[in-house]
Amino acid sequence: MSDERPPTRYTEYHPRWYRPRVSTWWWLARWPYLKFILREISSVFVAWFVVVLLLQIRALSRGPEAYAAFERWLQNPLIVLLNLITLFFVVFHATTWFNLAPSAMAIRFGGKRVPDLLIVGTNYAAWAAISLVVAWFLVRS
Amino acid sequence: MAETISLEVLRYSPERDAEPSFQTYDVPLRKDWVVLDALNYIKDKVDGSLTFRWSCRMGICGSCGMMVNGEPKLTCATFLSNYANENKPVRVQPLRYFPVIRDLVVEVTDFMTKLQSVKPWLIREKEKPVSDGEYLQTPDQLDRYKQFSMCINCLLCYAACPVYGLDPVFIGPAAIALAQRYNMDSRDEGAHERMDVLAQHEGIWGCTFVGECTKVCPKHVDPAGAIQQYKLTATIERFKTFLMPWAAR
Amino acid sequence: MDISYHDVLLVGGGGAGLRAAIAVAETNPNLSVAVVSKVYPMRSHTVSAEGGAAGVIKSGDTLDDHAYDTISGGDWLCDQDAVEIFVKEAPEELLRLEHWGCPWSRDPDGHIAVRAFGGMKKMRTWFAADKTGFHLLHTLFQTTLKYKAVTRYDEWFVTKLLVDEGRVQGVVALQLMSGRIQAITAKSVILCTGGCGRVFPFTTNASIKTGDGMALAFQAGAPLKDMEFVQYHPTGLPFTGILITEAARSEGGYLINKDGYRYLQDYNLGTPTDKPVLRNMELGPRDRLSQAFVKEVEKGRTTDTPYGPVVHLDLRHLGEKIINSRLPFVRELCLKYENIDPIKELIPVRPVIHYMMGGVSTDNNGATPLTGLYAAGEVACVSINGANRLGSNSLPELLVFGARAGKAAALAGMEQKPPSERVAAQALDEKRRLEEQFLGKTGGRERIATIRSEMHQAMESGAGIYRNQTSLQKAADKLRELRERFRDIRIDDHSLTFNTELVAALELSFMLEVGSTIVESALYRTESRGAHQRTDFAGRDDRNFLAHTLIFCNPDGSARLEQAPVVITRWPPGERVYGVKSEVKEVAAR
Amino acid sequence: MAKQSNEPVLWALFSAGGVMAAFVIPVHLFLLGLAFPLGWIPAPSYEHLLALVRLPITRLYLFVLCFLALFHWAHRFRYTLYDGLQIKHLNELIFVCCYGGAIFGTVLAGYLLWNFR
Ligand SMILES: Cc1cc2nc3c(=O)[nH]c(=O)nc-3n(C[C@H](O)[C@H](O)[C@H](O)COP(=O)(O)OP(=O)(O)OC[C@H]3O[C@@H](n4cnc5c(N)ncnc54)[C@H](O)[C@@H]3O)c2cc1C
Ligand code: SF4
Ligand code: F3S
Ligand code: FES
Repeated sequence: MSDERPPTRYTEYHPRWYRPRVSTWWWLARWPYLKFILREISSVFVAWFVVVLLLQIRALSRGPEAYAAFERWLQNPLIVLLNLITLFFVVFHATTWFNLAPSAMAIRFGGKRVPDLLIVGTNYAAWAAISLVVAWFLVRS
Repeated sequence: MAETISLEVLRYSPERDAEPSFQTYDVPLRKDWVVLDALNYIKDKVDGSLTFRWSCRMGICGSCGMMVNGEPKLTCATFLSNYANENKPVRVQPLRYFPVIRDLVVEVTDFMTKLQSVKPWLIREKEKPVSDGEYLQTPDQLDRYKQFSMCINCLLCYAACPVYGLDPVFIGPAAIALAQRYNMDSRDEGAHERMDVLAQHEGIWGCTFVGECTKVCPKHVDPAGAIQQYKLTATIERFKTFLMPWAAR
Repeated sequence: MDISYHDVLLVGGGGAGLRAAIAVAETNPNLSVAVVSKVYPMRSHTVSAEGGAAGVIKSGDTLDDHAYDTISGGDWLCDQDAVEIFVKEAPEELLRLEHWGCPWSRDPDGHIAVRAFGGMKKMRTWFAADKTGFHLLHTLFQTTLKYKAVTRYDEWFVTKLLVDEGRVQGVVALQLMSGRIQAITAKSVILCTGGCGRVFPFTTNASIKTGDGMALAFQAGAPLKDMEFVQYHPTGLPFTGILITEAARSEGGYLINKDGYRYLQDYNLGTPTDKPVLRNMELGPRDRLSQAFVKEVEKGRTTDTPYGPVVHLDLRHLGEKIINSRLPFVRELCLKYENIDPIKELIPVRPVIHYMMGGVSTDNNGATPLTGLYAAGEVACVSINGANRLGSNSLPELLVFGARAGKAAALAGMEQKPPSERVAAQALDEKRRLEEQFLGKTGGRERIATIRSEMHQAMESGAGIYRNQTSLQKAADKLRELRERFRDIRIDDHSLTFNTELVAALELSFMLEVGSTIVESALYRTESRGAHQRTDFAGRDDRNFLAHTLIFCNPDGSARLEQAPVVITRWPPGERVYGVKSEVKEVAAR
Repeated sequence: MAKQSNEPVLWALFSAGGVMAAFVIPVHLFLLGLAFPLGWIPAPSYEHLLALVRLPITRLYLFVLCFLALFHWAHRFRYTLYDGLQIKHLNELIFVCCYGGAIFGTVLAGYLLWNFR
């Protein structure tokens, strides 16, 4: 079949339809939608984390005083609060990401689809392990 | 259980109304009644002009999809008694995001055109004559696409997908899942042809993995999964043609 | 008035219609094919078939075996030449469907898997899990999407066949979305409108199965054949008509009346045992079980529900484990569509109408005696089903004869001249009739639903599982009265947009017509054969009734009945081992 | 052949960033943003950190983390703006701001880490 085939022909005549408009606030209408938008918003906090990280690196490269100032800045209650929220969002990101993994990637083994729970479980286990490794490097002083 | 239950049904007649409005009906509440039975009761006994689609009443023809209390549902598989204790009328509306023709009937030719655009049929480079028997396919191979072949085209997933609502050019969950149903079929050789349609912004890239399509699907098709998996395939293909331009078609 | 022109026009987008459309397109790609359907094609009733489709493919099975099973199952009322064509072409058609992508269930080595089925002595039923009809219909529908020649008229309701100079020239149809009424003309018209289960109150059939095509053909002058043969299934859910498979009984379910008594023991069906025994009690043949139900109603031992009398299927003693592992689909259907949990509750069941053996009389190419008119699928009677259809023969039938009718119409279509002028005038008349009788009609006192339910009543009590002269005559009179009252129906809905009330009214008029032909044919056949059981004429009477019943519509609207010979080739009529053997196989299937 | 869109590349970066962000950012953030400043866990000394970051492998890791996380943000945020605010008509502007931002951040990270003494 060729590509330029016309779509199925329909009669042109039709009555007036009612076309509801989607509200700008559609994502407030249902909890799953709100959850979705929150999940997407988590990316902003991911970006914020990068900002903090870059500030840390800059402070490190500028010497101990600069770094001490950076550490004080981190103790600013507003920043702490912001980071608390950020933590909530990045954890939210991580859990939604792992929970959706089986759907996004149908892994097959020996002809059968690997059960969702196993994939999710593996992800969480890896998350724990990686977190420990990172912490081990950082906490050792 | 109360004797009756109220239904708040959206009414719209293009000839009469500028805007839709709700009409409330009281119907008997029976344990084995689904929302569709209530609508039929109204049509038969109270108001013959109430308009909706239905046919099989066993969840397979896909024609009775509506919004029940804001959720896309097959009305032949949604019991009234589930709503009996909420002390407010059950709200029945036409499927969201589609133009309304009348009352609970929505316009779906848009989907029909999209379905056709993804070439949901088996594409072979060379047909084998029927006299040579079947194309072999093991149960495992069948299993790879079976889930995606269960779609009854009820369009609940479209009514759940905000991306479709915001941007109706989006090909949408069911059509992409059906394309994927053929792509994953061991007998099919048309994946490249379909890629042209699917690997576009209106195709898979428009989807932001809201995931509601999968949650409302009454047949467990998992269109969200189909789309994500296809994104991966399309990406791999893209890198292949980038790294090995000579291997491109 | 608008008129559109096509070469071949299909009324109906179910399995038969779509298969025929492809056949036309493949026979001659230059022809323009129109598929007119009152619902989107993939909503057609073929979608709900579960069990499977019979076709000889495995070694050890032969075409003759399939033919014999079909013929004996049909109580020797099948045309044997048609059956031979059918069994030969069924496997080819099923394979073709495989080549189009149908997800047939497979053996581990990748070959098609088959299962056993009621009335079939060998395993030859192809299946796609428990959703065979669904997969078959969607495969066909999606395949038609690739043919340029096919124009679809989705959600157009055909109200009349246009006949001029003794030839069918097209149809008048109503577009639901816009209310537009127009003529769609064609050189040949193929009716694929499915059955008429909705003439009866309790049926597995979807709401769209209202016998439209049968009535259309009948009114246009084509005869209907063997209309008295209507198939019952003994265990359907009363309200929804959802089918509960035999498997529920073969796993050990009991049928009990309102006293909790396993009543089948009173009807020569053996003695109750705890474990299921083949050919005993609940595993007796379908017709005997249905008949026993009627007797129980007469004795007043059934339970009354808002939907009429029922008996109960008791699975509770099987326990959760067996039910979940062996009968998951039964449980799912009960839970999802009836709000009943068979683990804890009794399932109300009763015999329900399942299938129409009779239909528009056709030859082996789907051609009716009326030039230019063809029919295929459940609407047609070729006939391969005789007095009783075997499970899983209907799906292959609609493929085989859909394809044949499509091909024949495509070849015939090339030779004929375009429709005459008078056709347009006729179409205009029909448009006026619809406007006057329905859309513009005010006043009127009869509710559609009332007439419909009185019709149901009349059909069930007059032409149900058992019939006799008195009951049938009463039904006939009632139907006559209802047709009179139908003229005075009240229409609430005068809108042009998606007027489903108009559709319901038209469907009701078709059903009243078809109902009458069923009753008249049943009156005419004074014997008992297959699904047609007369209490006043028990027993088969081959001397007078080894023949098809044809019913014609006289110009004044009355009916005329005739007999037509049954084609016997190689299998002379024999004793039908009724039910016993078939049930044995069926049990083995699950 | 369809026009070769960039979407697969952007999506691949988004996904890789998503994986990276999911696995490592929570622990980083917990330690850096909460546990250390609030003294729940003794913060590492300046010297320890300096030594750690001086390792080329650490710097590579940090660079990849910033790069992917930023592209993850850019892609997701772009679509959030499309859908959440229905401002698809500003398509080009959003596109430039999001990915431009990510590129800027990545270059900045590269500059800082490359010149780290
Ligand atoms: C629950 C159930 C299970 C079954 N299981 C099996 C099984 O396992 N195996 C088997 O072989 N058979 C089975 N059958 C029987 C089989 O499914 C049907 O006989 C068959 O599907 C009929 O197909 P069809 O194409 O003739 O008609 P349908 O599929 O009913 O299609 C009719 C078409 O005609 C159109 N139409 C009707 N009237 C009009 C009009 N006035 N204007 C325009 N269009 C119109 C409709 O829109 C529809 O498209 C089963 C039946 C039921 C009810
Ligand atoms: S994917 Fe599911 S929800 Fe969407 S149309 Fe198909 S069956 Fe319905
Ligand atoms: S809801 Fe919509 S955005 Fe994608 S995952 Fe489903 S199609
Ligand atoms: S009526 Fe067929 S799916 Fe509900």
